[in-house]
Amino acid sequence: EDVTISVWSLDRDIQPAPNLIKDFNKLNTGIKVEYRQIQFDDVVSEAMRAYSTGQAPDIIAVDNPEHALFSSRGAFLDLTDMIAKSTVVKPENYFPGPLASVTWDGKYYGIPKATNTIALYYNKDMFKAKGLDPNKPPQTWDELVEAARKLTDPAANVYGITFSAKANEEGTFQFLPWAQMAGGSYDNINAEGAVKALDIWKKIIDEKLASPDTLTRSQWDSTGTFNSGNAAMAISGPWELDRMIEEAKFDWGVALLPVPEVGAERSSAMGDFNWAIFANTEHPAEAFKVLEYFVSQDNRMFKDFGQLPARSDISIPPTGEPLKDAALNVFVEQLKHAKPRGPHPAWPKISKAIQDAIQAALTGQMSSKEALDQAAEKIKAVQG
Amino acid sequence: MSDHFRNRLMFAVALVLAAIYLFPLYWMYITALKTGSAMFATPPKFWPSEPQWSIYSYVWESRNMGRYLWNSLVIAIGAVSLIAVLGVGCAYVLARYRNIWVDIGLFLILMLQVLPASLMITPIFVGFSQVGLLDTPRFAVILAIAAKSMPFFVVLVRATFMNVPMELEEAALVDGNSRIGAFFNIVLPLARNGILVSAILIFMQAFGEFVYSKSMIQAVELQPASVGLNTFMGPNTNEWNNIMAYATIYVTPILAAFVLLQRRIVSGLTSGALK
Amino acid sequence: MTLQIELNGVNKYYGSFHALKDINLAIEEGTFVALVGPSGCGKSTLLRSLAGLEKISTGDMKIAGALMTNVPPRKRDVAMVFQSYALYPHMTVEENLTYSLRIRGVKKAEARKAAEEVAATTGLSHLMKRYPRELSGGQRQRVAMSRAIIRHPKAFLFDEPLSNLDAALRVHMRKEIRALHDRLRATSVYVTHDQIEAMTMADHVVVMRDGVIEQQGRPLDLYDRPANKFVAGFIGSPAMNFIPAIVGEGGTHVILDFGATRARLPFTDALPPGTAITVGIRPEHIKIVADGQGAFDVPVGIVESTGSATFIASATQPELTVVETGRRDVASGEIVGLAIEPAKLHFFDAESGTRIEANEARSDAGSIRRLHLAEETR
Amino acid sequence: MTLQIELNGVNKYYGSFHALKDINLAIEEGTFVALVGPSGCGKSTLLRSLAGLEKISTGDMKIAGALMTNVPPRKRDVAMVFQSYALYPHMTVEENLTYSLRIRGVKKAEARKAAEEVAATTGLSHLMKRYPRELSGGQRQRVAMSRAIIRHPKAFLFDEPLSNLDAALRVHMRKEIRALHDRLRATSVYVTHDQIEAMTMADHVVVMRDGVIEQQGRPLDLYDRPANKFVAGFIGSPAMNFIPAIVGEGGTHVILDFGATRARLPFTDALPPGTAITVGIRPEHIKIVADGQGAFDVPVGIVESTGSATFIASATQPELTVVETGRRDVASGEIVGLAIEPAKLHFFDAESGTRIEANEARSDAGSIRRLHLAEETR
Amino acid sequence: MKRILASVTDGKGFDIGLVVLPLAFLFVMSGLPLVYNVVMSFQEVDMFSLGSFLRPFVGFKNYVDLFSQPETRPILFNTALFVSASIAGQFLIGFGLALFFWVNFPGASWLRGLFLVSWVMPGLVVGAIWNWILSGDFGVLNFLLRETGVIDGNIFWRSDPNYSLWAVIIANIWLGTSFNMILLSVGLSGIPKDLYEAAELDGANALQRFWTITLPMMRSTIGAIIALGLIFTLQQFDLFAAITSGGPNNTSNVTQYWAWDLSFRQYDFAKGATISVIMIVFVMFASVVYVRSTRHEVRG
Ligand SMILES: Nc1ncnc2c1ncn2[C@@H]1O[C@H](COP(=O)(O)OP(=O)(O)OP(=O)(O)O)[C@@H](O)[C@H]1O
Ligand SMILES: Nc1ncnc2c1ncn2[C@@H]1O[C@H](COP(=O)(O)OP(=O)(O)OP(=O)(O)O)[C@@H](O)[C@H]1O
Ligand SMILES: [Mg+2]
Ligand SMILES: [Mg+2]
Repeated sequence: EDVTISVWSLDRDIQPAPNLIKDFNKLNTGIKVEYRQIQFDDVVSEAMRAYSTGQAPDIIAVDNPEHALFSSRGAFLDLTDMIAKSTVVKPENYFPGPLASVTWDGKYYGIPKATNTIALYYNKDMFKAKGLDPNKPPQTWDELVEAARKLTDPAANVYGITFSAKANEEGTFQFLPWAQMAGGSYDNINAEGAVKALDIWKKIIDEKLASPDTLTRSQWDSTGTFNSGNAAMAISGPWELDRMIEEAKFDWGVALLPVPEVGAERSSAMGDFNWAIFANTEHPAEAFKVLEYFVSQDNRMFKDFGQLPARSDISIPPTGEPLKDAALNVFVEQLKHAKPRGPHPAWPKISKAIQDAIQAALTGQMSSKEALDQAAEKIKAVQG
Repeated sequence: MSDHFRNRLMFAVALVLAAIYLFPLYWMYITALKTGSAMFATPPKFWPSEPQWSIYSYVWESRNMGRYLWNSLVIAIGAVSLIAVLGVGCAYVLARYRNIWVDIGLFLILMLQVLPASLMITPIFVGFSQVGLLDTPRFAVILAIAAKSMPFFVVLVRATFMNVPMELEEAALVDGNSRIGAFFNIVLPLARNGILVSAILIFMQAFGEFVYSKSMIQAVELQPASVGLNTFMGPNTNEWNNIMAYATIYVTPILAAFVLLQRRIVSGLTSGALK
Repeated sequence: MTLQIELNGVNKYYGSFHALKDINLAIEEGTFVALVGPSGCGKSTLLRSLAGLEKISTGDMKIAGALMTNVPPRKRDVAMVFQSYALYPHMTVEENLTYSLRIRGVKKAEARKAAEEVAATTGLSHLMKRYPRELSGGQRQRVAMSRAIIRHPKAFLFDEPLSNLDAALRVHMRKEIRALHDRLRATSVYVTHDQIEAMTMADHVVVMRDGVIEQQGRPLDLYDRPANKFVAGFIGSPAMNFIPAIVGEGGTHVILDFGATRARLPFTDALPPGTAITVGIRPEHIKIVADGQGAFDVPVGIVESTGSATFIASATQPELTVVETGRRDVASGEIVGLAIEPAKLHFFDAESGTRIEANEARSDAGSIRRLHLAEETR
Repeated sequence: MTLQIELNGVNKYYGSFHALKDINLAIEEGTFVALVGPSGCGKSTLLRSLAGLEKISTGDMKIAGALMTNVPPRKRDVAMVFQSYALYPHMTVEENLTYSLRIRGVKKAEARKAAEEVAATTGLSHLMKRYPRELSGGQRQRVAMSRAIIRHPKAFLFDEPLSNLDAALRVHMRKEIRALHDRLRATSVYVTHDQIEAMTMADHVVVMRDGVIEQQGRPLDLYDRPANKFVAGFIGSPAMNFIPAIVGEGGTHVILDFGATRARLPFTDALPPGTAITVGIRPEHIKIVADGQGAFDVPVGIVESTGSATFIASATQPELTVVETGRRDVASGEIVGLAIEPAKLHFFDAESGTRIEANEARSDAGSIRRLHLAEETR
Repeated sequence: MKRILASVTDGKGFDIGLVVLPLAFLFVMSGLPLVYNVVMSFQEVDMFSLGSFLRPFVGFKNYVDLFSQPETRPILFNTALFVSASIAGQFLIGFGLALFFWVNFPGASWLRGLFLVSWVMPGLVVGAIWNWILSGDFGVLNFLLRETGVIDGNIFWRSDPNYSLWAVIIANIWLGTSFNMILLSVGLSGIPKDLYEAAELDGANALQRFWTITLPMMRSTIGAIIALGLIFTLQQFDLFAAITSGGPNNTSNVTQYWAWDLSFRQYDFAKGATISVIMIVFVMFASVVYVRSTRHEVRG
């Protein structure tokens, strides 16, 4: 009798999980894996509901900032010992950011599934047209603002830059790297540098270097305006590459996120999901075996599914698409500086405090300082 | 001004109004045909420069839409039937009497639908899982939708029953019918406008129901189209053109079907009944 | 014969409005009962209670000996014509007619045949496929009527079934209804405002006022011996003339009070002299005669002719109405004599309005002494 | 006087049904017109067209000289009593009554006073706070009536406004309506099935059949000289008796055809002998006399008495109806003589039914030769 | 037994059965979850204790916490504005359209049916489309307003704190208009024609007829529609999620979106439930108003 392991993730047919599971089931290891796709928006609530009624799956993929929510409460299985014994899963192979997101209290509660980050896309044609050097994208915040000013052309419906300051996780995702580069962090969000970062954002919005709709637009939609030629630069992640290759009718490039000043510490956001095993699984060993299989297939991650493995030991093979390869190089470089959000079990509330601050400042209802002070206070309250 | 001219004029105005109101529908149609980024272009394009006709077959096949639509249909028909069976009688009684119990009944019925589905799903999920209803997930969803939409149905259908003269029912009773018979033969046909339209509205709602379905139906083979639609939404990607194509495929036939059905809203159903 | 319908102390309240007051009624099987009374007196309410559509507040009602309190309408096997028709608007005339039959499982062909027969007698044959909204008022009423008479129920309840029909049709329908009643030996209760209908169709007339039964009995009995002024005035058209009067000295004559003038009518009954009474004279029992030839003289007021009859009103206070057959050539203002058949006089108590029974020994016909107007003063 | 209402070649179709056929009508200002005809003949349709509620299909209609084709109902300033009442169910009686006044901006107190006045004449005073659903049929009809007469419009349109009222109330209302009409000098069109109403209230009677105007004129003219058999039968109640007959040799007598038997009536007009005609005799123009004393003898059929009158039908084919005032003691089966006033006879073409004008030189009254039934054969 | 059976086919039993059955169903399916939410608002809810009622009782702590948050008051105000403006807009436009299509011109019934479209389009799609329509730069609304010369510069409907709530209201009015229109059409069709005829003869012009006949005769329909419209509007959060996410800076946040955000974004189920209780109170008030208004309905 086969052991049945159930796996929930948001991956759909052309993405890793269902395919890997299919391959795994073909191996006939005595473990049968069942797969359920869940919606991105509902991963956590579905998981919690299932967990509290005893219907949780054995394995689940959760977004990295929410990992701590489960691990801190013992809902995920502590994998430290199994990883120690494993010949497949080796913590040292992973980028530090992703690895940190599965760690809680010094123990591993999951395995990074994939990763991503954000960088600066820019429209080389527009750079040229405005007399900027297309091979020297802005390096610092000031240069970025300066470039944006030059590139902004209301008559042609062009904004200098586009990004997302939306009142949801995306806003935090985009802002946090800026704060971190300037010495801030989620538990020190009102650091001087963070205030400065927010001021820069505000300047960009106030001067209409970016669309005011930045406040309510997702990264995907924002980057859409870059693709359609209505923005000259965009801050976004590698998930855009395929669409951009297909739809952007101009020459573009990707640069590392500009830093506050030359030589400052780099930082970036870190996205994507981690694998975890629910603590109340009846077959922890078998579940781990499944995870080991997934990890063993990490090298197919990019080639077959276009996702970046969270591992530094796997190089990204060239795709034959020069623009894409160049961009990927930048992203891999950027990944080295990617930091997880948290980890903290109350991350959503922390994130909410940050979003509120961003929006309060950008709409001019508070100064950046006041807004971030207030956020810091809220975060402190959440941290207890 | 002749009737003919007036009719022409009214029709023209109606067309303009409809055009304004249907603009979002139009936008759905053409967005489906646009490339992913063209929809963000400033100024907006009212006709795509390179219509992507192939998108429909792509969406249909890639998502196995037939199955999704079938499930939606099963759920919607189930929910409408259940609601109609339970709700019509309830509405009828609430319209027939005028006393404190009716007030209480109406009040309860309104109150029982106050919470959004997103807040109801947790307790319902917990409850259903305990009694094992989740093993028949589509049925569970039908039950949940019925509970959610029945108050809507009851309140509206009650309003229609108010228009049916009591004397007609009495005449049927004297003619030898039972209450049940009179209800089916006389009252129901005369209230059909309201029932039909309410049922259409419920059907459409149930057809697109999303919150319950996505939580309770875990097997893809049983999921309805609304859940399928969301598979185009990723963590950082929203395939808008596919979403719109998908929505086009499922909205258009339903809309067409109900445009036909609601034409039966004829006025003066009871005219000529009474002196 | 068995008592078919029996009402004991029936009361009906609409909220605080007392619509039926202590109704006692016993109707034998096969009787044709006419229910008459002024508008709003409770006729329809009584009919609806009989049908089981209105719950009576107190009292009890038996049909064929069985208490009806909890018997639903359909088990009472009565057919009713609603005053408001209550046609099924979503059914054609034919469907309206056959509805009750179809419910009873009568076969389609049979039901259609029955409908055609009824429609032929009510003149609806060419309208069978119409919907009620496409009919004229009278046609609707005929559908309502036909819907009731297509059945063979234990009892018929008719609520003004002919009020919107023309005279010829009404005569025809009257005959049909009565014939149907006789054929089925069903008990019928028939509400009408038409005197002729009530008098000619019914075996038994019930007169109601304000929720109370004022009198009941055979039609001509009501006409000849109304129990009170109300019934006297209600039965017969044009209505009976009432004149306030006082019993004269010796109690053998009455003095009619026309306000400014008085008139004297001999009267052989022994009533206490000085009693205030009301004298009733039906219009058809007064004859216009030459000035000075009648019991007394009056000036003529309004004269109206319907062709077949002439209504002559006196210019007195109270007004007296006289009906003469055919055309009568009197002019307004003319002074005419009124001949009154003394045997046809009615006497009522001036206060209560109840009938004062004139004994058989009335003064002989023709012996009324001729009086001049204003001859006598009080 | 001006022509107030003028209809020229008006036609109305309901789909393919031809409801009004080439109606020509001219009504002078201030006239009270009674519109009569069998159920379904188009009376309501005509009224509704006058009110502007029904669009006429062809022809034109003028009110006060102005073409009404595109004038909406509310600009016509007419008040109408609907056959179906059309009370506002969401308004109390008082609100129903004052509605038209309030619409015109009449002050509240004033409107209420007007309502109270009207309600007093129609006996609705105690029902002012009720809703229509809480009224009896007759009360509803009175509300409908009151709602129309509270206004002072240019024209009144009444569609059977009294059909559900009792006799006394009807007489009262008749007077009120006529008085109102006279006071306002408004033009009134009044649909009724009641002969008495039509004959006594109207200045002008219009008789319709199947969408066609059969005859119009002063009430008694219609009674005395009906243009055809239809009008003759329709005006007067009970209806005129019709007997098929043939003009006898010499054209000076007619032979009545009772199927099995014949009867002979002398007739001085010079009509072509052998002409097939129909003889009409009104019931009130026949007198029952002793066997052998009348124009001819007949066996008695059904005898009905309303108290004030007795209807006696002969057991012949066709049946002859006789009305006698008061009670008449004849038994069914008895053989009686019928005395017929020859001056009151009507003659109609057997085929077309149109009136055959009897010239002045009719046979003198009383000279009708007595015949034994079956005395003559064809 | 026979009595009971008879009462079921002919008497009160029939009526009671018809009401009790669905009410029982509703109570189990909706009443219990309602109670669950109310109970939860007095408890400390751990995301992993969703499955049981036995959770630490904290009294009014959730309420106190909630009302001490600075955004609470503006959000409540936004909710009131959102609800009243949406209902007013939906109802007025819906009624206008219903009246328009009531005039029976050829094609009226077809075109009227097309208005059902807002009811059948999936929330996700509606949100996205309005998101584009209302977009500041490439939005069609701005485009049209600009082309017709109504505005000079773009209005950033979604992102300008002065407009953000109105952006959602506009979309929501569009969404709810069809519901109002189609049901009002049904209500209109139920009014007997002869009432209008009588009123017209009584001298009432179109406007007067509308006020004195149409409106009062449609009382039960209007009451039902507004009561339901209120509840729908109070449940509307797809549009918020799609168009503004409650932003910028909560200027377009409303209780229902906030409750959802708290429950499913911040996993603070107790607070979410607490807000829902506030909404329940609000709806309770509205329900009482509705039920009271049914007293004046006209029964045909
Ligand atoms: N909507 C309609 N469709 C078809 N036929 C109709 C319609 N309305 C009325 N009719 C027909 O038109 C004719 C005239 O109707 P109308 O109501 O004018 O009759 P009426 O003279 O008022 O009769 P009544 O005395 O019975 O009220 C009737 O035969 C009726 O059946
Ligand atoms: N629902 C009600 N609420 C209050 N009073 C009512 C109600 N229904 C009827 N009535 C009153 O009861 C009385 C009797 O009504 P009913 O209908 O029996 O009269 P009716 O004798 O049939 O009169 P009509 O000849 O006018 O039809 C009337 O005065 C009426 O106003
Ligand atoms: Mg009545
Ligand atoms: Mg009519």
